[in-house]
Amino acid sequence: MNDMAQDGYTTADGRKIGGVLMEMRNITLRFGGVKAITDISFDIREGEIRAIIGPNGAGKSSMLNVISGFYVPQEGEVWFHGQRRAPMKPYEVARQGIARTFQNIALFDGMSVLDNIMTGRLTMMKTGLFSQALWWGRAQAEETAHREKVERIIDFLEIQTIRKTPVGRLPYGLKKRVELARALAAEPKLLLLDEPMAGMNVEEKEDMSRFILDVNDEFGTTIALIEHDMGVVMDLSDRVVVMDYGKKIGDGTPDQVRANQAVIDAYLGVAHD
Amino acid sequence: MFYREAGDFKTSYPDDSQTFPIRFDRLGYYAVLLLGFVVLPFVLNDYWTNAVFIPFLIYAIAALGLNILVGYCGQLSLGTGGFMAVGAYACYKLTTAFPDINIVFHILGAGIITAGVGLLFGLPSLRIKGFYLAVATLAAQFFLVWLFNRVPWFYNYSASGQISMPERTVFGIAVTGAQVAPWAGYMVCLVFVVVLAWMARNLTRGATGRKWMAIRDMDIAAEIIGVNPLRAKLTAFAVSSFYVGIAGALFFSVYLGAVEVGEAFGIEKSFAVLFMIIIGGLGSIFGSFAGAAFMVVLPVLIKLVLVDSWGWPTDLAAHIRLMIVGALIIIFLIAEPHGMAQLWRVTKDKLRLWPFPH
Amino acid sequence: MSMNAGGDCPSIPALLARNARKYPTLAAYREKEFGIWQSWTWAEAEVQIRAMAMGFLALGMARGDHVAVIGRNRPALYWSMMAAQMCGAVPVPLYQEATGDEMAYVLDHCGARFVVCGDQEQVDKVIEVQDAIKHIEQVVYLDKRGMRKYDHSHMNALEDVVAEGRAGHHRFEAELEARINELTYDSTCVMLYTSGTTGKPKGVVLSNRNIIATSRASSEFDHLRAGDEVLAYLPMAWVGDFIFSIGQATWTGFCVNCPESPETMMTDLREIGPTYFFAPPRIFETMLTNVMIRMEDASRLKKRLFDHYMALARRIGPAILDGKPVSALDRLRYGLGNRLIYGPLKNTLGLTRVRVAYTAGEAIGPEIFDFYRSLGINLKQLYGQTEASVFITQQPDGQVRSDTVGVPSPGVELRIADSGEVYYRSPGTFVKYFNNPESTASTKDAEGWVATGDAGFIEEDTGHLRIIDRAKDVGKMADGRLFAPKYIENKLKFYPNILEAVVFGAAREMCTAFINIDLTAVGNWAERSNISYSSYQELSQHPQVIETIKSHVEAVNRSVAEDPMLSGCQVHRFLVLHKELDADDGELTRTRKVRRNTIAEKFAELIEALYGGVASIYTETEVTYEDGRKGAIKATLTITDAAVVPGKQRMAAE
Amino acid sequence: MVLPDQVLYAMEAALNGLLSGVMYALVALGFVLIFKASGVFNYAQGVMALFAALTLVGIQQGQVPFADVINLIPGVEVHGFGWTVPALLAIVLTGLVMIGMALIIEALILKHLVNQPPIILFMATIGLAYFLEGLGDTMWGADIKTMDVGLPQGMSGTIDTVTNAWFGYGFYVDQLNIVATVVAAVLVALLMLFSQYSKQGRALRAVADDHQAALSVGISLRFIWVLVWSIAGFVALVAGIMWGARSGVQFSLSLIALKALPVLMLGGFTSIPGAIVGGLIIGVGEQLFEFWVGPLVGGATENWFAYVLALVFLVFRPQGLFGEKIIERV
Repeated sequence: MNDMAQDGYTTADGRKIGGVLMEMRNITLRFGGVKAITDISFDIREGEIRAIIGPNGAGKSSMLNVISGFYVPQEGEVWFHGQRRAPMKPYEVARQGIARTFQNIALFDGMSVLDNIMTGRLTMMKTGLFSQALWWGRAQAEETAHREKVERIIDFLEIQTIRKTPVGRLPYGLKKRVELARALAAEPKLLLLDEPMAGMNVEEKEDMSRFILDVNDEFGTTIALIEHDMGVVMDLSDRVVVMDYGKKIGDGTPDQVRANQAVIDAYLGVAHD
Repeated sequence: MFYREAGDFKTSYPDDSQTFPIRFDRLGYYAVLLLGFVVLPFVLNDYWTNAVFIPFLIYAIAALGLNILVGYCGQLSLGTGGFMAVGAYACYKLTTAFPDINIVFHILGAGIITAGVGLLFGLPSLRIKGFYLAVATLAAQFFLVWLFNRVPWFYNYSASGQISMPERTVFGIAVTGAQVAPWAGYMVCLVFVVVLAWMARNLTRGATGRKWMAIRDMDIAAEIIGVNPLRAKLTAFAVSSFYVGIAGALFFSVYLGAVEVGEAFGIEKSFAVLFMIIIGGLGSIFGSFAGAAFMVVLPVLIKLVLVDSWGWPTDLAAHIRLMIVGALIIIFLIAEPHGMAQLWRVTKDKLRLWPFPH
Repeated sequence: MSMNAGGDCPSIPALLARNARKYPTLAAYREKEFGIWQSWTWAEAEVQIRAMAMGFLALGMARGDHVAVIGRNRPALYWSMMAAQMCGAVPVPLYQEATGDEMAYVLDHCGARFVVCGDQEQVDKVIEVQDAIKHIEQVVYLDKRGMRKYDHSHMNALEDVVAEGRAGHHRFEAELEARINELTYDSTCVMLYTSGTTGKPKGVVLSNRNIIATSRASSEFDHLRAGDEVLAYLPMAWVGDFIFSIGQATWTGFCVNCPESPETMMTDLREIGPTYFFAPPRIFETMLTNVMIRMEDASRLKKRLFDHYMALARRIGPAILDGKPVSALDRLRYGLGNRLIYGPLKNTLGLTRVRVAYTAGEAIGPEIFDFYRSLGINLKQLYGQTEASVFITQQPDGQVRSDTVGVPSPGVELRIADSGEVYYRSPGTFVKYFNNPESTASTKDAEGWVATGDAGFIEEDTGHLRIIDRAKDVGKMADGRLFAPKYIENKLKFYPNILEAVVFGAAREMCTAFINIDLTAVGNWAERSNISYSSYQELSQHPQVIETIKSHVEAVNRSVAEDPMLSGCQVHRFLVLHKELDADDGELTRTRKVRRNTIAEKFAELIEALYGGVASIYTETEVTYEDGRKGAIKATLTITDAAVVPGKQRMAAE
Repeated sequence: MVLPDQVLYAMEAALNGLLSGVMYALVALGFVLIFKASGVFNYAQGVMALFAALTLVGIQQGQVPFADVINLIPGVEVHGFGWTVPALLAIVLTGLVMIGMALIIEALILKHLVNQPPIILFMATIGLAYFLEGLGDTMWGADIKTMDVGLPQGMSGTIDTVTNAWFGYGFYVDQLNIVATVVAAVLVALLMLFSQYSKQGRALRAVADDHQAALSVGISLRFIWVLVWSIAGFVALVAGIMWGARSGVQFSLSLIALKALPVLMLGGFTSIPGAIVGGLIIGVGEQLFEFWVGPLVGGATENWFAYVLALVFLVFRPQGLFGEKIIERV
């Protein structure tokens, strides 16, 4: 993307995109002998919506797992906030301000929607075990403060009516939304969405797209999402990385990518997408 | 049917997230407290206090503890008996070492010591999961019991190998020892139960509880949203053991008075407490109480019927009792795998909707 | 009427100030938001509103400006109306679901300089018409969601306005005081547009005297007091909501609760459990229908209990409510029923705490009315209109009946013209129609008598007023017999299966009717008797459905035949409409009153068929979908003959 | 060849440990079978052994079942049928009883607990354990019984002479252990053959590998469950005979189940070879530990050694000896 100044660019709809927030440098990931990702580099900039697309099995999920620190690549460097990220545990990554959703929903079925979303703020809850046990002053004040934040998100994603329902009982589409809420609750610097539209009907997809755009618009959250349904992504994202068989075959604005022959071939190669 | 919730609205988050959000429930709760503190001590006779209420209260504490570990954090443990033993012996050692300090502190101390031991045996939980962990906790069970059996220091080199509780007083009233008034023991247990239950509720509804439940429901997701699995599990082990330890201490000091570790804190204890939380309901404070009540009252009832009223020989009655308990447990698991807490929830919802079916 | 209707408080802002002094810590407004009931005491509310007013001053709000307020019931919007009043401006609440051109007309007609919108949706509507209407200078919105991209050169978020006002209060305090003190009984309090069953809406100008006097009288009539709770969920543009949520609220100092959203209204109602409650008949109807539907799948025991005790309640409930003598045994049984059924029922409906409940707007079905009263809910009827600041007649406790609308409210004089039309005169009588002297003249005569446009009569023995129908709708049939369609329609609508009915027959030899089935009730019935249907249209034409409707029609005919005056109005032929009558298609008013003429024109061919004697007719109708798209539905409608009773015929009395 | 005594004693201990390890393996086998096929962690395995032993003895000695209960009826006084049943027949009859029990368990318990979380099933088996324990005592009385099915007892002369010849020190090895070892070995062999070559055996393995798939190809889960529980019952019977013959038929017999658990942890809940190897390791391990460390800490270390060993082992290899590595995915 050297055609773009280091200090960001301005999108078609006039949003200012900042400097580099996260950078992947020559990432290679192997499972045993199998190469899931081969020497991939790209960057994600402050405030942009960045998509990683590709046919099934292109290694998108692996890439997302690398970003979220769940997999540690054998080769390559992950740079976040201008610092090289040492290999660290997933929960440490989360504390750096990276939140994510999962392709096959990973909510806590035993808890209510509200509690699920509250878990998104666990990293910010500081009161000790003892004062929690007594529920005096600090603990309760903290709980209330975070509840207020969470309620704003519940309102934002329009899930007020299911606030106290156990997530186990929710339909798929709503679960996805609750998961997004949980991720947002963490007020992440970088939000990772793993196939946010997977298995949704058209209407649900429209809703979800709207929410993603609103999130980026209202909170200025940087978003990286992976999706194999090209259509949706192209409307949503500012820049797109295209992967196929673990290699990067394209990177640029939706239009640039659409024009990219390699991409076209890859997608023609998998007609069902 | 009895619920009148119209006009019972919340204007603040603390109100909204309180333990009994519905006025009616709140009143019921206060009523029970009143009953327990003011009425029962005067009406209870010694038999019922010793045979039912004191053990119920103590088991309730143990069940709370185990429920925190199993029901909330999803770590199956079969070592409860062993941890209760730790509580008992810690209490014994403390109170014999520092006779002048109030017994209440010894009991708390016993809890803290047990928490430490629990922490230790919790360490493997990071790598070992499910039944493997359950069996691993048996290591604690057997090792600890063996330890207290074999190392005379623990029982102060007493000839019998038993430990027996000397008399200790609270506000000048004897609560342990030979001539203790049952109601005194009852009151001590009651205070502990109420405070501990209240603390358990606070922990489980707050950040800590959410960490535990997150680990229970999906540990990988939990870690990715920023929960440190080891810390979460270890706190669960520690807190749980703290409760179990206190239960053990009370069991020894207030209830039995004298203990031979093998029979008082054998593996049967572990199972008994496990049953309480399964039958009562995993992940439910109320369930812990319901289960404890069930497992305490049931044998007493059976004995009352078979021996006292039908005059069967005691040993036969004992065998039959085993069968009935076993059968009831199975029946219960089949009828309501989610335990009494679930039954309670369902009934309550029905009552709230009355006369409508849904 | 007393000159100092409001004691020493000549205006709403004055009353607000009084409440802030009198009940500083009492809850004045609540709104369900972010999962809890956000609350403001009178003191807090006053501070907020004053800040808002100063913010308006900062935006250059002038005396006499019209401030349009569009949105669902929210405290901040009520405050914006009061803030406008403080500035000497006139609040003009509009129906939020009004379509673009409806809104355009009103905005244009009142010449609003300021528009306060609830959210983005409303703002968009205003922007749509803004190029056409030049005089809109400032748009203020409440909900910031999605507004960031808009051009804010003439647009502000309400909270910013308030902040501005707070910041600049040194500059504006004095000016604001001055403006508030200028307000008198005769300065305008609010302007409300009547949806008007015919023609363009008219702007009814109501003075402080109108509002305060009526609020005071009606509050005293029902002993409303501080500490009462109301749920504000009816359109803010409707005079009733203004009287309840602003007039009576500020007068008595009771608390106004706003639901989280229209969808959650029922839950919120249940949570709040108001002590003073108003609802149009259709709401009570839906509630009852839901109760019955839910009871359908109750266990046999429960159902038996329910039926048993409801029967008991119907027998003695109203008597107990009216304090009439009831045997001790019955009282005991009723008490038991109250524990087992009535109490829980009221609780689930959220009416447990109701001390006074009113219904009005149209006639309510006797059994619906009695159902609620038998539960021990003090449901009463009132008769009123915008021009009267609502209250014309209302039912005093203890003399409540479903077929009258009560005795004249305190301070109201009644007169029945020879034509049968009802006239009134009262302190609530409106000042004028805005920019419309001729209709003002035609409605309100020199002595201040106002024509209600309704025909009715006063019962000699009780002095209660009974309404027959809209005066202009009460017509003559071909043979000169009295034709009162509304009367029949209401009787028909009393059946849960029938949502709407339109009866024709003016200058005809017989009466015929269009029927709208109630999808909830009928659909549920279909489910139970497992009748499958793919669409409203198919269901509406199902033979069994039509058969049921026929039985209802004939029942009505029989009862109508009882009344010699109206026996001519029996329905000979009817058809069940293939679409629901809809305000978006102009068939109903925004308050869901039937637009008879519109319908008559739109469905002319169907009417012809009714009188033409054919057995069925094919038709195509244009409909407007919720997103505003238009489409057509085709259907073949069955036309059914209903048995009529040869009533004791005689010419209508004149 | 002359070795220092300590070594000799150690070897003797090890040998005995080896032999009792086989016993552990035998019980562990019962667990593994059921766990593999039905995912049930059957805590009742030990009690089943006790129950089997009691029944066997009862039948052999012609006891009247539920005598104590019957005797409650005033005027009734039964003690025994007064006959004795030949061991082999008694064993067969007991076998049938165990199969019958498997049927009842499936019909009354398992059938109603399908798709319940494992912990619930586990609890149910503990309930079952209580029930069987009570039932056994009620049927046959709680008094300690001696089991005599004609197994050779006492010190094995051959070993003694042989070892004496080699090391000049005769190892003490109980013949019973040797027999047990042989029997266990045979049993294992049979089970292997059964699961390899019989139709039911293959079905069983299929279910163990993949429930859904197995069901979809029309294998009846219920049949499988009855099958494994019967086999487990049979294994229990054998274990019961051995342990019963060794140390009398009494409640403590049911505790051998607890012995088997660490074996399972070592070997993995789903691995038959694991159960065997694990059994041997633990058998030898605890004997040697007791031999060397026991005296220093007051003995009876076998109560817990096995567990601690397994625990430590698991911390370093969570999937057990033969389990395959667990890969976590999102």
